[in-house]
Amino acid sequence: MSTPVAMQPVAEPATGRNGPRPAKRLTGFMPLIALVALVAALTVADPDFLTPRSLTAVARTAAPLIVLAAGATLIVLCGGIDLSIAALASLSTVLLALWLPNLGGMATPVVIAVAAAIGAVQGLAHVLLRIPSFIVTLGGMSILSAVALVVSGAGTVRVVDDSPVKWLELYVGGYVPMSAAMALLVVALIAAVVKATPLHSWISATGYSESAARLAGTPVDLVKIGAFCVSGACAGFAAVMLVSRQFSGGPTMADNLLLPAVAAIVVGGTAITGGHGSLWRSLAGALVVTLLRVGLPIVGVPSAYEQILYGVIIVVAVALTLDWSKVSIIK
Amino acid sequence: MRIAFRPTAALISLSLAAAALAGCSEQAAGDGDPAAAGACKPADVKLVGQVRNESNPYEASWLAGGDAFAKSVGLTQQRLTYGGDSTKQQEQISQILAGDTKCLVMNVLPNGDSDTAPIVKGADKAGAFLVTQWNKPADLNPADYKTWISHITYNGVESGKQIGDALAKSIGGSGGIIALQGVLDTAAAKDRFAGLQASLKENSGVQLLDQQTANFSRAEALTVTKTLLTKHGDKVKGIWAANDDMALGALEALQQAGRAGKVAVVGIDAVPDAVTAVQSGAMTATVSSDGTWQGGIGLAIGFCVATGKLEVKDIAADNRAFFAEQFLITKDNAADFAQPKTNPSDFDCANVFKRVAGPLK
Amino acid sequence: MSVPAEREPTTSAPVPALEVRGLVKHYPGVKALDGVDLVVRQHEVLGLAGENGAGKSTLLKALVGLVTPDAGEIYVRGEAVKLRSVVDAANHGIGMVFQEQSLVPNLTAAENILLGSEGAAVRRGVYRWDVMRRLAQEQLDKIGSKIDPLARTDTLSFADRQMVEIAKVLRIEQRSQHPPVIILDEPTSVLESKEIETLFAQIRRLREFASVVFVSHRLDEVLDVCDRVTVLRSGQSVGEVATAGAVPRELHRMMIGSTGSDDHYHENAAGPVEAEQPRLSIRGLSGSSFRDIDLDVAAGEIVAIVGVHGSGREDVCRALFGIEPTTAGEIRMDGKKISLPNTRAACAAGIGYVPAERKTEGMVGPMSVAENMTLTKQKARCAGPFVAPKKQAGLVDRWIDRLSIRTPSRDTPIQRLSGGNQQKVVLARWLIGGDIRLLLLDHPTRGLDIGARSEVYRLMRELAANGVATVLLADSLEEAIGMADRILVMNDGRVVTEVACPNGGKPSPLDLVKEMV
Amino acid sequence: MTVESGAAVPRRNSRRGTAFRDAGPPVALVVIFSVFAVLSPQFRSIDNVQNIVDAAAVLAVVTCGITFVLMMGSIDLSAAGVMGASALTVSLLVANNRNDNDFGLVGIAAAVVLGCAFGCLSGLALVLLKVPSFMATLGVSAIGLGVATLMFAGVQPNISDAMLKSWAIERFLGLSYLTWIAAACILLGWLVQRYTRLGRYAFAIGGAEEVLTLSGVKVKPYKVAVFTLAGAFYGLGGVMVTSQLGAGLVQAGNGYDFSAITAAVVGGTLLTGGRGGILHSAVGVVLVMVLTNGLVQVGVSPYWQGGVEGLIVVAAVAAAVIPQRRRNQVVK
Repeated sequence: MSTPVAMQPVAEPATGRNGPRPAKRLTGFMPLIALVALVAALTVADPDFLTPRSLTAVARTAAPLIVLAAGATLIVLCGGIDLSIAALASLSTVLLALWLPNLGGMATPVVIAVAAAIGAVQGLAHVLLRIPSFIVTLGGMSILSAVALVVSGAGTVRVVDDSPVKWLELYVGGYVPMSAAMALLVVALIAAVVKATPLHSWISATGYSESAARLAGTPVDLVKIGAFCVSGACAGFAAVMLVSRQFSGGPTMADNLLLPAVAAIVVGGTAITGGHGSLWRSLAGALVVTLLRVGLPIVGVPSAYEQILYGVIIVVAVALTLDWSKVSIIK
Repeated sequence: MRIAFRPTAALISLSLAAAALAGCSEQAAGDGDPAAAGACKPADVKLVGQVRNESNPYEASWLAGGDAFAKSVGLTQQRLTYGGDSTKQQEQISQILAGDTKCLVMNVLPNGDSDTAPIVKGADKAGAFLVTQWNKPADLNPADYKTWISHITYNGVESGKQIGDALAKSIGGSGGIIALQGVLDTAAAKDRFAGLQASLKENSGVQLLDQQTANFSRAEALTVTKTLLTKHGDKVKGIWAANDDMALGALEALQQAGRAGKVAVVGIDAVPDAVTAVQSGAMTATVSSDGTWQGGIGLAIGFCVATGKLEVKDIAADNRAFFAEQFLITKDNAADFAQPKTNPSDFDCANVFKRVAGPLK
Repeated sequence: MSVPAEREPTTSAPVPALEVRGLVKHYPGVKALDGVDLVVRQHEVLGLAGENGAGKSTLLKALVGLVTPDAGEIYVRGEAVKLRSVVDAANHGIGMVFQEQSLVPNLTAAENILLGSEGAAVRRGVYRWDVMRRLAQEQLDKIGSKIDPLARTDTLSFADRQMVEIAKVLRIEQRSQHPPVIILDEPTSVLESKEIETLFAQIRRLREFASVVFVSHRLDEVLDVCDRVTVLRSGQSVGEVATAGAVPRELHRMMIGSTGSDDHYHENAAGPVEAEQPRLSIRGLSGSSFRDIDLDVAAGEIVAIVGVHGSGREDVCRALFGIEPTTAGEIRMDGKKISLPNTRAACAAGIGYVPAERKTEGMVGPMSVAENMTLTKQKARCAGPFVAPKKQAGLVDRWIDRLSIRTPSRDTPIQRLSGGNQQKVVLARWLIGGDIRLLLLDHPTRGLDIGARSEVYRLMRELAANGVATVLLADSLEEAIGMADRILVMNDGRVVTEVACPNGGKPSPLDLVKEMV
Repeated sequence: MTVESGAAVPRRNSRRGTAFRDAGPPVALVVIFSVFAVLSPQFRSIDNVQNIVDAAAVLAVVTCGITFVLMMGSIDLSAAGVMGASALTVSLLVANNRNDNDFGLVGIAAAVVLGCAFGCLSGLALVLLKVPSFMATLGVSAIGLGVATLMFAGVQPNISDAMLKSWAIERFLGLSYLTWIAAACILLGWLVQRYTRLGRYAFAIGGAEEVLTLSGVKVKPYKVAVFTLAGAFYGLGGVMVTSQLGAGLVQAGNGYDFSAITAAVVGGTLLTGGRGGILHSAVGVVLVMVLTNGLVQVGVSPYWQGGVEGLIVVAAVAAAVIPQRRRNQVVK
């Protein structure tokens, strides 16, 4: 049954009070501001940090995380969560490494397609069986890890001839790492497609109020399955980037990217309850998270303090970037 | 979504155009030439030690060893930890390599076999001096690279076999044992288990009742051991663990099951607690691997090459990838290993290869 | 408006239980309250009437401390007070039953009644269930309710929950030595007529030991239960009427400022189109809560279904939109058999649905008017697979204009609009495609004021005239009788009778009620 | 079909659904237990049942804590960090090989208090900084791990405190002291949930937070209190792990965050809040432990174990959800 809602805090005209335009704009740019502030802080700590080479390395490093977060952002916007992206990316690295010798250049699209299909299956399970996405993807995470272990024989699969994926390691115009450019392209492409088509309102409606969306005839189920499918494809593409970087595939290779990816989404200011947010925000969030993961130890913060700082900064960053006027109740 | 559609489209076309027009290059602009060996003043050398985390005794002693060496040459070691996260390790390495790499010396513990190749290729491209330890795929050889000076590891097959034999001996040559495997996706885990299998072949009286992974973790070993103990009951005479942490977890499980002292336990790594346990007889055997030495020696080799006291081309092929000396520690010799004995002279450029037990097979 | 310098005694009668003087509240761009005066005497039931947007809800919120007025004074029993929170208001003996129920569904009735003022039922943070049960029972006894205090709230019927609400509000007696002031905000909007009678009996009992402010959009109810009525318009009090002898028309005139026709019982402008086959035809439709439903609706016809809670009429309606599964029967649109596995199929068949729960099911609050309006019909706003922003804007503006939806712009979040305007956006959603054939209206006027209602009624008429078939689950029997060409009465999951409802031959509500129970 | 007077149809559904939901996990537990019992004779031995219950102790305590948070509709990922910090704290305060401390019970209490402090920190970040609990607790977890690493300082603290060690070893009625502690925690948790304002309000916050506000209840202190309570349970969990392992490990809480959420959810607590409870979670914990243990006992390959577990968890939830499916149900 529907919970009787006494009053939606957001429904009050009173929210207009804290909504003068400049402040609104500011919240919109908060993720970017947080990013710049972090770069500035790291530069103060270690002036060497602010060199083109160093920043280029950050961009290259962040690429897989950006792609992972971009896909999962769609699911979060729909009000769900995807905990299986990292495990799926790990499995995809194994598959890619196994198939590269036979399929060559075709291996990349095939792996992305397979990952998309696996994502879609999870979406189907979520939609048809009515299991919360948290549970479906938690289960999916274990299952995909197991499959990756079995397929790879619990070992690393080396890529001897990495020429089909080597293009990702090139530099565009000598400065921009191809992987970063591709990550940007993926974000831009998905964002543009979503923005230009009815998908934008469908996704937001699903995230804000699934039942209202359904009763308006929005294809809620298809949108969700689609989101899972894209998320899977993104995991597959992130896996391609990882393989091109690691020259191998491993059953646990990307597992540790799960929480950073979710953190990237939330730090970007996308509401974890769904509806409000965007892929661009996740892009900024992924860069912030990468800077924290890589930047802190590089500028010489000891490991124990690094973790403490990471925890503190990430909480503060979310506090700054979340647009509270769009989210009624913080759980 | 705040960013309008038009700028998005513009951005896409721009990046596409950039890709098409500017062409692509193999390297980021500004990548330096590989440093010429021996060009560095000792004070200019930058020492980096990278391990998984500071929260286990073995790796903590590694970093401490690195610090001690750095201090001995008047430098400091940059301590990096990546929390057992392969991607984070790569990210740190590429960030380090994006800085000044001219006199960079890295002593790295790759998270898994798969992580070694990108580290090596990155360091090679940037001209940083690199020593790796433990994990490396068999077909990747330092001899093929200019600045990857050496790869150091312990002979996992041999240690697995040694403790397997010791275990067989202590249970009187016959009876059931259970095996606790490490993280399945690592060479160390696989080699050590292969060693156990070799040992089982020779000791036909010993029967492997069950094998499960406990991921090198003390806590997981505790639960798995408890379950296996109830599954196999009194048939379990011995427990073979792929590292000491798991062996210590198994010891706790035995104590909780009221079977402490009745089941023999062996492990690998010689962490202080395990050595104490061997000394007191709670554990049967372990195999030494010396974290303090490993932390120092990698930097020492790199430092010697960077400062020109050692030429890469002069290093014997056998020393480019080698097994380090290791010892089976039993109750008899445990007292000798109670304190790690790292001699500063081990790190003299003339002595850095003193502990080579043999080339990597 | 300036605060009166000095409070003069109004009458020689006892001090009013509650008095409001010159209350002002600004929101950006809106003056919600523009100097409202209000007097609630002791032991009286005061009606508060006004169109949506007249400032009723802001006034009520100010009275319970949810809104801080910019200027003006509130006097409780002659004493000026500042109300900063609900607790503050409760301490002064003012409590409110909110329009949408404010009960925690997963707690027991007793806990809900005592929520926030557990008193002796909680000692040092520890519950004493027996005391709690006793205290709650006392409250329920006061209003003569037979609910088990330890029943979970979400297992109670709506009317019972309303009783729990009133019992809860009465708890404020514990905080104040004086008779409390109880505010009932639209308490009848979702009740069936029998339940309303019970509620009115309660209100009359309440008067014995409390003052009541009763807010309803149903003027006949206001006149029925209240002693006096205060009318608000554009944030000001425009009049006060003693109910004895007053007629709805008079109140209505005060509310909208001129003589409006209060009756929504428009004559049907065009009779149903006599086509060869009905627009909608269902035969033997069965589902979990209804059986063997036969129903024909011709193009241009409005068919109302009436029935009490649990009669299954909502589910029939939802089944026609593909939300409720059916187990047997067939549905034909214009003679063609269709199946409705989901809402998409229903939309594709030209069926539209306006749900009863507007806030949670009808609209997506944080999204803009334009997005809410165009959520369904893509062809109308797209060029190929892409949204054509100009096309969409033009389309939306046209419909905002056509339905005279009052909104600052098409990009305003719909939750900022008043209820009537929200409902019009929801209706517009189905109209913009121009291909609507059957409209299912589930309580389309719930919570709307008279002005907004009559606009909805006019719209329904207009659509019918254009050949749209309509199934109406009306808010009241009067509404059903007034609007429908035919009325189906449902009871216990079956259609028990069908009553023709032509102009000039309208049945009386009593005839229908007989069949419903 | 009889119509219950005055009840609207969806409500009837949910009433039927409640019964199904409450019955689902215990039924699943019985089924899974029976299947393993048939497949493996060792599994059904008394020893093994003891072993399962013993192994469930720590997870049960952690799940107790997380259940209160889930009941509010929040989520808590801080267990790993808080347990690590508390494990190090207790191992450095009771008799150990690193220093001369020997505070015994006081040391244990200090570790639990530290857990409270971390929980409080999560709660404050939630209500003051308005950071969603997912991120707030993730951050606190990182802080906890950092603090633990600081205290670890390179040398493993081994405990020699006889009492703490005996918790894992000594038995009463065939079960270890730790198991009895866990049972006491479940009882305590149940009492808190049933008989205290804190517990009932946590439940109510998950049901309809805004109603509490309208009723004049200040919700924020209760939210902080719930996180603090959860922190206390994690702190105790860290102590218990230390007792089991005989040493303070930074990784003491590894994996407990997701396992506890899984256990709670499998037991029937909804992530959206307002449903479930301690007893549900207790069933969930046993179910998860039966599964883990059973898979080893019947000899499923270690590679597949995680996968089978994941599959069964999804299946268990699906089975519990199917009876109450509705077409317009919102599933997040």
